[in-house]
Amino acid sequence: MDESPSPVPVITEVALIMKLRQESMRRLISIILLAVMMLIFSLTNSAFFTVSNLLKVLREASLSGIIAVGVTFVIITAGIDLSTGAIVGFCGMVCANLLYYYNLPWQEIFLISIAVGTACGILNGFIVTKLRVPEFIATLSTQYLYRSMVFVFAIRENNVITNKKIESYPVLILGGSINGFYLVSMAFILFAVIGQILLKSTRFGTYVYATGANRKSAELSGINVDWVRWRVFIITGFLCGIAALFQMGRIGSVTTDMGTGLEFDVIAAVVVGGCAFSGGRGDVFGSVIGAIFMAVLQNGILKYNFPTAVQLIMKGVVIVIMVIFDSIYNQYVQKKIQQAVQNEDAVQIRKGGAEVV
Amino acid sequence: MGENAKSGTASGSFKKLLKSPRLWILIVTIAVLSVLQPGVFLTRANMISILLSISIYGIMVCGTIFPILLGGIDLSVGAVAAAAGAACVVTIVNHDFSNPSVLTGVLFGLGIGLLVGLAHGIIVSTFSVPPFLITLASQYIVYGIAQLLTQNNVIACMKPATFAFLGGGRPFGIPFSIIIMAVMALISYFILNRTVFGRTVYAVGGNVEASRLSGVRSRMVIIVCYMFSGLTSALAGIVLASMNRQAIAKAAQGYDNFVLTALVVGGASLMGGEGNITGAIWGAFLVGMVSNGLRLLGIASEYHGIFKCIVIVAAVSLDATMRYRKSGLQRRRRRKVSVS
Amino acid sequence: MKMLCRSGRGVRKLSEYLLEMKGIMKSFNDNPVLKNVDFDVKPGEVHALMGENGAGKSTLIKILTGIYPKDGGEIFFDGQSVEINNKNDASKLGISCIYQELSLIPTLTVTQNIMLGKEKRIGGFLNKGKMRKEVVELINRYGFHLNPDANVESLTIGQRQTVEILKALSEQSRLIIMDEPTASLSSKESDALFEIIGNLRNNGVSVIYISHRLEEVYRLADRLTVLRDGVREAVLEKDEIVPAEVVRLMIGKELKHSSQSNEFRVSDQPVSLEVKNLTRKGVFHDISFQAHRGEILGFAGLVGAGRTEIVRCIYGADPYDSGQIFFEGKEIKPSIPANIERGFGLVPEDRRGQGFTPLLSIERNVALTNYDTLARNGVVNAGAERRLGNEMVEKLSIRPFDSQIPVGNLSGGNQQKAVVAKWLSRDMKVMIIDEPTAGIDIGAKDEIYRILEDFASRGTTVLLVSSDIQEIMKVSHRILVVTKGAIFKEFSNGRITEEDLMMAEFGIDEEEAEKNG
Amino acid sequence: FALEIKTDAEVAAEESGAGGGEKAVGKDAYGEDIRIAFLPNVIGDSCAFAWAAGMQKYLDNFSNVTFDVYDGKASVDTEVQIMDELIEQQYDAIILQATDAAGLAAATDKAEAAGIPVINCNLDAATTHTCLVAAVDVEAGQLMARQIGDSLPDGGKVVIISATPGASKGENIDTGFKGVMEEEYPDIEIIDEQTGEWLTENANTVMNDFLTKYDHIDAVLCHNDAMAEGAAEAVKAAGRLDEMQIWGCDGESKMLDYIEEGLCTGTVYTNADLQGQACAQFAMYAIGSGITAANLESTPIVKIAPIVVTADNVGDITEDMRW
Ligand SMILES: Nc1ncnc2c1ncn2[C@@H]1O[C@H](COP(=O)(O)OP(=O)(O)OP(=O)(O)O)[C@@H](O)[C@H]1O
Ligand SMILES: Nc1ncnc2c1ncn2[C@@H]1O[C@H](COP(=O)(O)OP(=O)(O)OP(=O)(O)O)[C@@H](O)[C@H]1O
Ligand SMILES: [Mg+2]
Ligand SMILES: [Mg+2]
Repeated sequence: MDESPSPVPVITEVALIMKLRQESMRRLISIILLAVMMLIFSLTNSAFFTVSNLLKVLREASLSGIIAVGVTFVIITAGIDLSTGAIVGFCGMVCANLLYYYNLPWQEIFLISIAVGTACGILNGFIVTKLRVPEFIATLSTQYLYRSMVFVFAIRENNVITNKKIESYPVLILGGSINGFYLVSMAFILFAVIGQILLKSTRFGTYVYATGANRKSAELSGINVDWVRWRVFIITGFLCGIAALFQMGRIGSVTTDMGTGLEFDVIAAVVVGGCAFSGGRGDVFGSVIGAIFMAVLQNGILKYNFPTAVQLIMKGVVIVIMVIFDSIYNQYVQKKIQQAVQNEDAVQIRKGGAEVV
Repeated sequence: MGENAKSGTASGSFKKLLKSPRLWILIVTIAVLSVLQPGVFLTRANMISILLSISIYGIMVCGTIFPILLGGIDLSVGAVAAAAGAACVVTIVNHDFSNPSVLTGVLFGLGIGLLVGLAHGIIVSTFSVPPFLITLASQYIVYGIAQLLTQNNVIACMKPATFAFLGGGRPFGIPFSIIIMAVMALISYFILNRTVFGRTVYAVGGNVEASRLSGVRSRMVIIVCYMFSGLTSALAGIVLASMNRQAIAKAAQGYDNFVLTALVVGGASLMGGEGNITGAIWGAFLVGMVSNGLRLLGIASEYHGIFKCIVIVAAVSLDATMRYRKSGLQRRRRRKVSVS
Repeated sequence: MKMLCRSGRGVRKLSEYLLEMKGIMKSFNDNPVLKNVDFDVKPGEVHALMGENGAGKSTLIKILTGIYPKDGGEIFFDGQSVEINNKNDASKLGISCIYQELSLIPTLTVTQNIMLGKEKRIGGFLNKGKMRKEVVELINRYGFHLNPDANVESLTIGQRQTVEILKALSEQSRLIIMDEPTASLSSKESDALFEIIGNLRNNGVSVIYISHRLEEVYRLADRLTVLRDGVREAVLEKDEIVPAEVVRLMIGKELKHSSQSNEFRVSDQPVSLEVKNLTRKGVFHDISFQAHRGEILGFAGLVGAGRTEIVRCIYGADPYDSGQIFFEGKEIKPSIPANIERGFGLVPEDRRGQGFTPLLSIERNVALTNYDTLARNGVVNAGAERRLGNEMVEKLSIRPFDSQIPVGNLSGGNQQKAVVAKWLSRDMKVMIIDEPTAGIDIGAKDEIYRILEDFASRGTTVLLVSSDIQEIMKVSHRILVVTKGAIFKEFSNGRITEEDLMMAEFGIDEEEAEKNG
Repeated sequence: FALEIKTDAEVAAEESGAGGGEKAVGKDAYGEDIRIAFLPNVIGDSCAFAWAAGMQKYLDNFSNVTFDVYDGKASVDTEVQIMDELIEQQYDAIILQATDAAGLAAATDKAEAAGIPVINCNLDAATTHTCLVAAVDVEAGQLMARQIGDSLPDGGKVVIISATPGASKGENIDTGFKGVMEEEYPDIEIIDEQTGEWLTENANTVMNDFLTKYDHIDAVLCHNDAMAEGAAEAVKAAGRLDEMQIWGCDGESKMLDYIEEGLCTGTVYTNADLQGQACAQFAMYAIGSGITAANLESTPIVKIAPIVVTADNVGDITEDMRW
């Protein structure tokens, strides 16, 4: 920041402090919640807090995490993407098909997966912006479409769908790790960093926030809102293509149900991470925390070997507690800010009054 | 559908109805399918089988529209249906399939729905939390409860006839579940369009603060809406259990998706304040009809998604584009200003 | 700058106008809003655009800045025909605009908002330092109090307005459009703005100035165009701008209300509402007053003095920490539904946020407070509902004359009328009305004053909060001046001058000063 | 510290040191703490319940064994994820019903490489593993084909209400059924096939549409009992029970009720309880002997004989055999 001779009246410092505190506190709170949960798991279960398990948790967070980076953009524009799971399945099945029937080299497979994902994103964006179909219903129907496309490309023997193992080592290696650190986690971190930079430090990122926070205002400010909305879907599609590759590597095959229900994990991660459906709020970092939160929760609960019913109930209860706690905290901060603004106003008015004299 | 024409001045509403793109989409789809399947598609039996196929969703839609109108969402409909069905069947089984236990069972099931709805309503109205997450979490919890109730087994319930009637009875040749759906739709229509409560639901959905300042007890409205959603989901679950003559913990999985599809295709906005029950039933019917048509045409189920996507996108897009055209906000392509 | 010229006409010779709009047509949902409007602006002039609510002023400038497409007509800039298809086209031509409904993004900072659409970048990345520096310079140059790093959602309405103004000024424009820029500014901030406008004019920049405040227009305008019902009614040169004439052109008739001050007095009617030591920590404290039946009690004060909070607590919309409220002799614990039953009503300050439900029709919005009479056993009498809606549309001449139109589609003034209409058919005991005429045309203002007096004459106690000094002096029977969250002074006998009131608002008590001095 | 990328299976093999051909060393099956996990395709249906009950029944003989059941949620992704977790938790044996043969192959390899025997229950994984207590899906398909074929000597029309497309069990039944039909009963025509997604209510809907579309149907083949029950309800409502046979597959007790009531024609019964016991038995055997896939050339297969159950012999399935 530059050192301009404090042109801003001193009083506004209050607001600045409050703002900084709000953002970082909110971040801190979500990290603390995560830490508390991890602490409880560590204390009650010796198998939880080991390097190898934590790396595995990170791996579980990574697949939905990579897509969550894109969906964060979508939700910040006040949209939603329900087709991500189906896109992953579609990309995967196209690749499996080409590997099985044509034995394409891995470079081409990688490119094709990404291209298919991106194309799906383009179609989503087209339906949303050009055909004016609301995001929810648009991506829900393309979910049906892409899932059908999975079957179009499914491998068949004697007219019966028969999923096949993938033999291509370069594809399988994507599910692998370096000294326990999974490649998919590396990709997750990489895309999260790129996503955060894109969101916070580019013009496009600013437009994403503007579009979501107040679409009318964004239009009045000369932002091509539709193009912004289109692009966030393309980003998401692209990331789905990437995610599909890693999932193929991990599963070692592509089945017709690949990615089913993934979209809900992704959205849950993003929303737990602080993005609001009303748009304009949240960031990639939050979504990363959200994805890790969900993975830790899942992993920790599995470690207790409870009956599945108890697992489900625990999972639900933890989310409810977390969400309510978050909301109470937010209301508290909001109140603090209001007070700070009022104080600041009072000072300002006193100042104004003094000048009139 | 038909109701529009009856309300208000006859000729004006009729003209309005004729202008509605929904009617035309319906007519065109029916016409196309009738031509492709002459003598099969447009028959009473087939219409009944379409209605039967959407009846469970249809019952849910009648209640789930309420939280949607508030700008909320209820993702727990499937779980509540499973738990309510399980509760009902378990009660009946535990009472040796006696007739009175059917009533207790149904009330128990409905009670679960109301209770879950109450919890949603209280949490959503007290804390500013995303209903998406809360109802997603309660989806887990309630499915967990369903698993506890059924012990993860399929619990058959072949007796008594009164129970089987709920989902399998056919008074006048019409499946009873269709009748339940119709009654629920009428109740929902009446509440939304004729009662003060319905008016306040739209008002709260459109602007909570303005409604509060106008004296609406918005908290109560929110709670009642979620409870109604729980109630219809539970009812749907009980009907489903009766139809299948069994309770099963994983029943009605993924129904929330179809319910939301029907609502949004029917013109509801997830932002709240917009939507109506005729539209929602229309949406459910359209999707059900397309699936039915595709099956009748013998198109393999794997590929239904392609056609469903096309029909839904076309229907919603047509509606939206026509409104946009009229709004005066549409920009026709013109020469661009060239400024260097 | 090089511009494409209309083929067939060739290059027109440089005209005396910077901007000419010819035969502009526009309709929304098949309702014509602009019917063949001509409008022109000379270089370096301040051109006022006036007209009733819903006359089409905002629509006209949105067409000019490329927000709405036009249905017909032509725009010439610098004598050359131009097509403006989006905000960027307008910016390239050197047109910038302060929109009536503020085009700010609440979750972004002041800096981000001001630089929105014209971000500085190095190699694809935002140059945050440079942008902040520019914004700081801008804030200093115009002498506003703003924190460049604050989120806009944490600013007061007035501060947001200044951000909006800076946003427009940050472009090197040849034409700046201001759509009701002073609607939520304090008088000090307004004065600063007028100075800026003066400087702009001196530098040859043209300004289109839209306002409902006549005195501002007289003070600033070089020329004035009057729109009525989407038609250009007249263009007046500076010396032709005579108040009575402008008003007549705008509304097509003479006004009943002249702007003379009231004679204040304490009413001899029984006390209806009494407030004792009402306190809400950090907002207001020790508020005590009595309000009589049939009295219009004005609450004057500066923006942010706490008036809104006081009346909201009385209404039951917000909690208070201590104190008592008595209604007709009995102490009450305010809650909104109970208060409405007692005959309370509130027209809130934030119209769009709290006043109405935008998606619902006028009829439904109006009916919302009246279901005790419009419904039996919870079932709505649709006929009565419609009749009430139509009656209100007619009574308040809400335009367009159709009670089925969503309130969100109405112009600001008509929206306000719809909010007032909520209470109009009720037997009101205490009517609380907060900034009733912000952004409202003079005809509608007159209408609202008449309604307030109507209420008073029927024995309703009216609590009027207003930041418009002339308005509050003219309408109130008695005035309480609120400063910094406390009642500073009461004017309850005789006439006063604007200066008296203004001094009190700033917290200066002349009588005290005289005694002491 | 070598920065080398390795797949999970390679890492697991390295860590456990279980190279091929090494001498197997078991655990004391009666003394040491032993943990066995069961991961069915999905829990909540009668098969998974019956298997789990059978396993529990057998394992109740051992006081040192804990037995946990997980939910595969009918999703390969979920099953793979849980498999990884089970390996991480070092269970002594995993009993797996593989949602998809190819989909669970890598996960099975990994578990075996980590020295955890994998016993496949009902559905196979497409790789060598410790044991398969096999489904008889292909055979079941063949059996039903013969039953239907023999009852319709003059040919006839068959409709199929199939599993979720791509699901292994459905594919297997299809392979068996269609293969026999094509070869042995050329006069019988499969006129239509739609998915009922395993669900009773969906089968009901699909059957309604078949009834609308076809004036005459001779037989309905459903890929599981739940769907057969749904189809039967539809046929009953249409009053066409006399016209057609309705076949399911599995033999759950509710289906047997339906057969007794004359609503369904028959099913291919498998004693799931016995199947579960066999799985548990093999798990204990593998734990005790230390045998994993590394010691095996190919997967040993155990089959429980399928029985065709119709109204004639439904009484033979006694109460203790019902699940
Ligand atoms: N987006 C829109 N959709 C539909 N109708 C609109 C829209 N915008 C404006 N209108 C209608 O156009 C008319 C003119 O509105 P406009 O906002 O231009 O009025 P105005 O002169 O600026 O009034 P005010 O002084 O209240 O701001 C109004 O009747 C309004 O209802
Ligand atoms: N929208 C807002 N957001 C944050 N603070 C606000 C907002 N509106 C008012 N405040 C603060 O609340 C306090 C009381 O404001 P209030 O609105 O009651 O004052 P007022 O005298 O009615 O002024 P106004 O004329 O602006 O309504 C002030 O300190 C003000 O800064
Ligand atoms: Mg305007
Ligand atoms: Mg105020």
